[in-house]
Amino acid sequence: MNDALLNVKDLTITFQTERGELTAVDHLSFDLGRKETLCIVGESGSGKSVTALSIMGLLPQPAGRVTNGSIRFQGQELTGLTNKQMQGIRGNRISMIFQEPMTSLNPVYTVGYQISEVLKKHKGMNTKEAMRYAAELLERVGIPEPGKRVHSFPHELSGGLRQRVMIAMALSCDPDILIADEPTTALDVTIQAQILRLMETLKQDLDMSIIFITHDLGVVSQISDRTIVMYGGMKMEERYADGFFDHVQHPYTVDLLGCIPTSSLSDGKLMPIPGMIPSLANMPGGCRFSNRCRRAMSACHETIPELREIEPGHWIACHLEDKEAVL
Amino acid sequence: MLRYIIKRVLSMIPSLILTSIMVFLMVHLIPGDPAITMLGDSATEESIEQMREEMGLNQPLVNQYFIWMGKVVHGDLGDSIFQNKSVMATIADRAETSVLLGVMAMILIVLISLPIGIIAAVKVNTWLDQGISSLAMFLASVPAFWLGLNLMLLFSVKLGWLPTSGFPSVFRSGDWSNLRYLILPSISIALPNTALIIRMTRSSMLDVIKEDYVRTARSKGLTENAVYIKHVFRNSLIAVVSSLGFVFASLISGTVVTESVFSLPGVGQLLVSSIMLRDYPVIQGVILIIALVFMIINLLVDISYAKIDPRIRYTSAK
Amino acid sequence: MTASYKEPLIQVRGLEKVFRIKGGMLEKKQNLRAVRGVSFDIMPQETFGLVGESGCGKSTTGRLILQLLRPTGGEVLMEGKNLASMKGRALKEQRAKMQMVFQDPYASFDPRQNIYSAVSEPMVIYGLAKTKRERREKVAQLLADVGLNPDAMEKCPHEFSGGQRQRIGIARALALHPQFMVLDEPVSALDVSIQAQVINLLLEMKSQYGLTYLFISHDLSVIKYICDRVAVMYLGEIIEMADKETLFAQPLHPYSQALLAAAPKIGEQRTGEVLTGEVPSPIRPPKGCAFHPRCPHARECCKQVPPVQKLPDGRLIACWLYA
Amino acid sequence: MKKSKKFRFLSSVMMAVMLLTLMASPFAIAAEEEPTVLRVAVENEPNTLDNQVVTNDCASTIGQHIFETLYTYDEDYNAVPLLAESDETLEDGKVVKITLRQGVTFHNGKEMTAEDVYASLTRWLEYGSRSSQMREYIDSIEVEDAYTITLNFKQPYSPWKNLFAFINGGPAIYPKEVAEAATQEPISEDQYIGTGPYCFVEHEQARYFKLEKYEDYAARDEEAEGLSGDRTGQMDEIDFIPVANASTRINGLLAGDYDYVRIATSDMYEDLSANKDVVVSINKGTKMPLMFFNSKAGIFKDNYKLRQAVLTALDMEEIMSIAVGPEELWDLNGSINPEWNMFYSEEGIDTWNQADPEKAQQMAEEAGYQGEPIVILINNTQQLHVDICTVIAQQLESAGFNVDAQRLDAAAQQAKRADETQWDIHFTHHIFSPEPIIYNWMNAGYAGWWDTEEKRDLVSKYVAETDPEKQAKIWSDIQALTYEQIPVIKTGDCYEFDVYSVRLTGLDERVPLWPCFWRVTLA
Amino acid sequence: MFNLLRKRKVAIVASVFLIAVLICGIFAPLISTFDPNETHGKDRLSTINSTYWLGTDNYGRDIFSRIIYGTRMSLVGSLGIVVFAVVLGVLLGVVAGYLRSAQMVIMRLADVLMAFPPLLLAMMLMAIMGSGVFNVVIAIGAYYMTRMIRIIYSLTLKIKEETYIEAMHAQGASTLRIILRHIVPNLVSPIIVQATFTFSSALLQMAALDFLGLGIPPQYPTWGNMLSEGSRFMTRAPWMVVIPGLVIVLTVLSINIMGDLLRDNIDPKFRDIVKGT
Repeated sequence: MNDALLNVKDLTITFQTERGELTAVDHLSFDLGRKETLCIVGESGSGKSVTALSIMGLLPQPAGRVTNGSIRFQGQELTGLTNKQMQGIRGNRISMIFQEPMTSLNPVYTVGYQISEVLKKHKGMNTKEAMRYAAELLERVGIPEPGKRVHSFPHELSGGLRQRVMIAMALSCDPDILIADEPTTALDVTIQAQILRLMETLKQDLDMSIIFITHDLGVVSQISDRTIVMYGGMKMEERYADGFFDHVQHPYTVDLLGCIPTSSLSDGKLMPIPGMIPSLANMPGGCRFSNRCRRAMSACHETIPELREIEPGHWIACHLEDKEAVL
Repeated sequence: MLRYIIKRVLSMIPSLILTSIMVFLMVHLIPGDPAITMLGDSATEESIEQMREEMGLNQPLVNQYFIWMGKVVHGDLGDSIFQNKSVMATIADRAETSVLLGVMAMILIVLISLPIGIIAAVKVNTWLDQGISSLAMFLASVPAFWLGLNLMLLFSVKLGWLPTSGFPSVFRSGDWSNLRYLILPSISIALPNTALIIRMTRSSMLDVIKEDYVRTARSKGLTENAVYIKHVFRNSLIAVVSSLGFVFASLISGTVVTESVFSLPGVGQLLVSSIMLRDYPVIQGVILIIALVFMIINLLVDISYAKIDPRIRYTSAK
Repeated sequence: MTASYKEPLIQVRGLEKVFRIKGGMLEKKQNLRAVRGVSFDIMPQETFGLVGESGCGKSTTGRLILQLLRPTGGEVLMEGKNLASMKGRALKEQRAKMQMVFQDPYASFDPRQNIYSAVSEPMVIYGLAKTKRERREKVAQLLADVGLNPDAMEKCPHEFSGGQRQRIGIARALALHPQFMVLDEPVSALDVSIQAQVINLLLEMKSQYGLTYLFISHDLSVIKYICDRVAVMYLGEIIEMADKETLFAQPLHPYSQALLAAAPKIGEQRTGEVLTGEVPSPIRPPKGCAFHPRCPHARECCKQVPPVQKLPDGRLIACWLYA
Repeated sequence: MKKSKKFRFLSSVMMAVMLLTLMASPFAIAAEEEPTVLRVAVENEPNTLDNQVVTNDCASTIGQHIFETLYTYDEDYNAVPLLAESDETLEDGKVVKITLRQGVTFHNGKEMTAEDVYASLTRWLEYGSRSSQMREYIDSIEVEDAYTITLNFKQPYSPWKNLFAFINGGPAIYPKEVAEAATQEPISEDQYIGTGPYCFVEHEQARYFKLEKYEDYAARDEEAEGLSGDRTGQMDEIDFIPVANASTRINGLLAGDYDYVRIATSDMYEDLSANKDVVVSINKGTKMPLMFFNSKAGIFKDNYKLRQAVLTALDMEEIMSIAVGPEELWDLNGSINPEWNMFYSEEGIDTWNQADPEKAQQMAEEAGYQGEPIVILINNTQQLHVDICTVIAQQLESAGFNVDAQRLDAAAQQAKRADETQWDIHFTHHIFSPEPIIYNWMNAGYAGWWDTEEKRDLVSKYVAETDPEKQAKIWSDIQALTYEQIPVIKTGDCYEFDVYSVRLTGLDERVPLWPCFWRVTLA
Repeated sequence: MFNLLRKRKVAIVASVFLIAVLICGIFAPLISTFDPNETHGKDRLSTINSTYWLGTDNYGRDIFSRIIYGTRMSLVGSLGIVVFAVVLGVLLGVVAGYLRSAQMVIMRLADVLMAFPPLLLAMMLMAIMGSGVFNVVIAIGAYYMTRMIRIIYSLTLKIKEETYIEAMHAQGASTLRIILRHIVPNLVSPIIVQATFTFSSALLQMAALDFLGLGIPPQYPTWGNMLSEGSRFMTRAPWMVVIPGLVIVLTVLSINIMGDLLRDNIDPKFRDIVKGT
């Protein structure tokens, strides 16, 4: 997809710590097309959030650095830009919402003011115009009595309403890409359903694509057009959404599905994945999942498996050849 | 808001009563009394005894306390033994100096320490940050009299820009240029106290920088300046304001050394001289006023919290 | 495991808890009624599930049973004895029989203590093991039970991952060989692959030591996997209570239905309509059925308090639809 | 990262404030007909100028410009008439008739008459600081006529003239209505009505005492010299400004804020004498640091040998050189009065300044001293006392004495001093007094309570003697007795010094006890 | 601890300096060249020379020995103040934090004491009991005790809400046991940080009191006494005030640097409370 909105090639991100340089993301590549929802799924420490932050150029300074690879957005290379130039893009062309609605809004300013900040910066509106447009945005994300709510403070709103404010803020400049880093993880199930429904409708109405980061496979099946599974900072598997859960090949994805209880009465005993989530400091050699993989072979411990396209639109990084061996 | 203020003011009363008892006891425990200091070195024992009788110092302490408190309750702090005017008047004469000195020092403290504190936080763990912190700590440990005398030597004696000492009243003479008398004293008070505020600003900003909403602010594409001032500094204001309140309160009574070096007619100097003279009503009056001012400043600081941080004004039902 | 006909281990009758919270600087004190009359029984060796969204009072209920919070109304009977009226020594004796595992693995341990003293402290408090050697053996045994290497005793909490700490929490809870354990969202803070390990461990411990669980969670699939009977709570009240099979096969209360519908299922793309609105404030709960403002089937009568009925299939429900 | 907007804005405000105040200062426009003002920085702020009942030096410095006494002192400190015209002694000293000058007016315009003098003397005798001795000898005072007054003594009392000339704690003359109303408490500021060359205008606490020239001052016609003669004021106004810190006073003089500075610290002497913009003027009156021994209780009671042991141990040269410093500011002088004074005597001063710790230790043992702690009370507001006592403590320790030096503030020291069980030695100083009989240790009621048979009859002989030569002889016997019974030990004579701007003229070469500014003009 | 030091080089210098000061304090008699109180009249106010390494003061006493001995009294004084403030502060702070009933009284007392400037307290105590180390410790200690009470009070409130405290309740631990074994040990690191800052400002307050003649009696050489004596000879013998002033500044600077280092590494939860004021 050469007309891709965003293509990331061999992205490697490292962190400077007392225990030396740790690699959080290792040669990650993916593309993002127009009006597409790409889901990046993985457990904690898999590097999914770090990837999102690197796209926005918000890696924690001075520790985090993109050591190689490129992030091209509409043909423009982002990794080389200065902070000043990135500020022109953040909130304007690419915007982001975060996991903790409780702490993501500044407690001392009204929600209206915090939205108007983006409008004043990128759209050059004056305060009155910005506040009026902010109220419209609040209405568009489904907040009741937007005229009144625009003047209320974050602590006066529930978690769900605050996440809607974050979405309104992110959409204020009609961005091309919305990065959502586990936006519903901290919310109750019913509120999560409302927010997911809202994001789907917004994606239809606006010409916008979404990078949705989550650890919940249920959410993936709800909204994803294409899904990437990450583990230990590397891409394990990537596939389009249609029939995703019946056709996954990679042992990690399969085992992951095996240890998640579902709410249907029929599923059998849980099959947990042995061992612990690898920390960045002591990552196993070769395939990152080799030390916990039921079907690990000697090759898995030595070399990092190449990414192979086993069927159009479906890649996996695993040494296992034929399909049967996997199931 | 009014209900809260009334509640706080009512809660001040027990504290003030406790302070008055402590002060009264301590003052009367000090050896020597106004009769001695009034009649001086060569006075004979009987004349001193006679004077004590006249001053009513021989009555039991408890009676003296209730006589004094009786008047205080009606707002009359009694009369100074040595200056034949009321304690309130003596304090009023001196309050002008201390308040003006305090305000000028605070202005300097705020102008110097807030920007430097912000820079130290923004450039944390760089040589600039450590330089600023060490300089701040250095200023905090310079003895006040040494700073005062050296400033006086340089600016008054050698350069002759500013007067060395004394402070003619500004309100009475209406001549605002008299403030020049307070420039050197306020600098020598301000510098040691800037250290406290610089450190406070730096550490509270460092805490706020790690908050999620700062990352949100950056993700909105705001410039680093806007993020630091509008979002980070604005949120660390509470800690800064509380320490500013604390410093201002300590200024009112804590500037004795500087007042003695620049011979300023301040409250601190009045306190020291009335202790030397054992002018009981003045000592008790000054300490009560200092305690009252201290509590009022604390109240003002707390009220300002509501303005600074809406969460404190009222919590939502959630 | 259907309920055996023995005496219920825990009986909760009309449990209430009201917190007097101070509003902001300006508001006067207000009453937050976190638990508004909750009643249920827990049979021996049963895993009773309490499910509901945040703010529904499920954690508070768990703490009220253990008397970590003193109830302002109703009573809690354990083996027939009312815990609410117990004091001092008697309460302490009773505490040995009921323990708790907490949600946040990082906060449930004193950062200053190593694992040995953390797990052995209950023994010291109740004087179970006299000598140090005896205590070390018991701790080693407990750590092995929960699948940890015994020489982890010397380490401090910060040297362990979330999953390992939750295992240590379970070991600590088992130290006094309790009969009953309250598990307050024990796996919510863990990653999926680790979650499964801990769930299986809990099930093993239950069978090995014949424990009775009160399992509190907001995650319906975990509740479905681990519990025998389930109660759904909304704004401090139980609105529906039934065996796992009957409830998950066919939830009747509109809120239970909405809850089940809202949870995203792996492999399915739900398109049904979504429950609107927010959970109301517990300070001024809506009159009658607390759910009526958001309930699609709400009727005029819903403004009165719905009766609690026992349906033929053994289910309890508080809803006018079935009155 | 460019400077944050907020910082730029704040620093520019700060600069503006500083510039604004700087601009305003140096350009106060001098009006043509500006009254001449003399600014005198004094060392502390007296709480009253009622010289009759207080002995504060500063109260006398300021007070002598407002109030006058019947007599005053010439350059050699002989009593000369001031308000008095003449006096004659009758019935061999038991009756003294004083005639007053006529046409002398108080600041309120009322002419001074014998009535005023009578009321002032009566009030002074009753409550005066230094009148206790004279009160025993005086029988009555009568007003002969409008301008003559008679003193009747029970026995001849010669020191009356010196006492009438010593304003510090002495009989300043107040108007009748003020003196009669006055009790032991000092008179209030609105009653400061005297006959002096300047009248009291205003006292602003901790800021200044303002005095204004008294236009129709009745001056004497003799040539002005020291405190005596014509005291007509030259400057229109004198401001006495209390500045507690010595360095601040000196800095103020150097920076032109003050014209005259009282009492600079000894260590500044060399630098200031080298400075050509200022004149250093040493005080003619000596200042005697004194150790008072407790004669009522404790180890020194009736134990003259032990006191002599203490005297033997002290090395006065080291004490004075350390505590004072520059030679010009102190003399090694065992005699109570300085050399140039008629009461100078060599009696008993051979035992002074022996500086012999071994002998002292041996004498102390003979006197029965077994190392009990000797409590010395020190007033820590007087830096000279602290310095001297530090060296004395060190010297006595090396002579085997066990010293407990207690530093207290003035009031606490004086209170503790009143209780004889609390101390053995208390330290203070005495300024030179032309009339030696009023020195504190001569007064039995003063702490130390020296009251022996020999002393009483020598004193009565002294006061009865009218002939100066004979009186001086009796005084040297008293000095001999002082060195025998040692009520006090003097560590030497030291001199304070004042500093003033070269633009001042009309000041004496040496400061006469309390500086007088009526002859001063500012160039 | 060492990797903390490596991180900030200036901290290494500070700790070396503090160790040197400590050694001088302990082995004062060995290091100092003269008896600190021994006056040499003739060598009065001499500048730095071979016999008197740092010159002499107005009494002719050797400044170098007085600085060394001064270390002892200054450190003892400051330590006394810190111990007084910490012990009472922690005791009252924890009690106020844990028992609702006691909270009102103790915090009210803290407010009242807070209004008493240490200078005034020292003046009164000295006048009542005469000058001595003991009343200096109480005068300044009382002031810092109130600060410590406030900090411990808010820390206790914060720790009380921790989950592991609730776990202790669940295990039937008594209130006393919880306080002694779980609350106080967790207060140790914030106390250490606050103690370092109290130590440095106590040193300064003592110097200020000595300057006003209200501090430790002059027989015991302290940096404060030397500073106040030096103040009278600033023009004539500047080294008399510069040397003790410098020693005080460097010591306070090093202590604060160590304090900052410790505070930046304590548990982040407490950092916003222990601001090191």
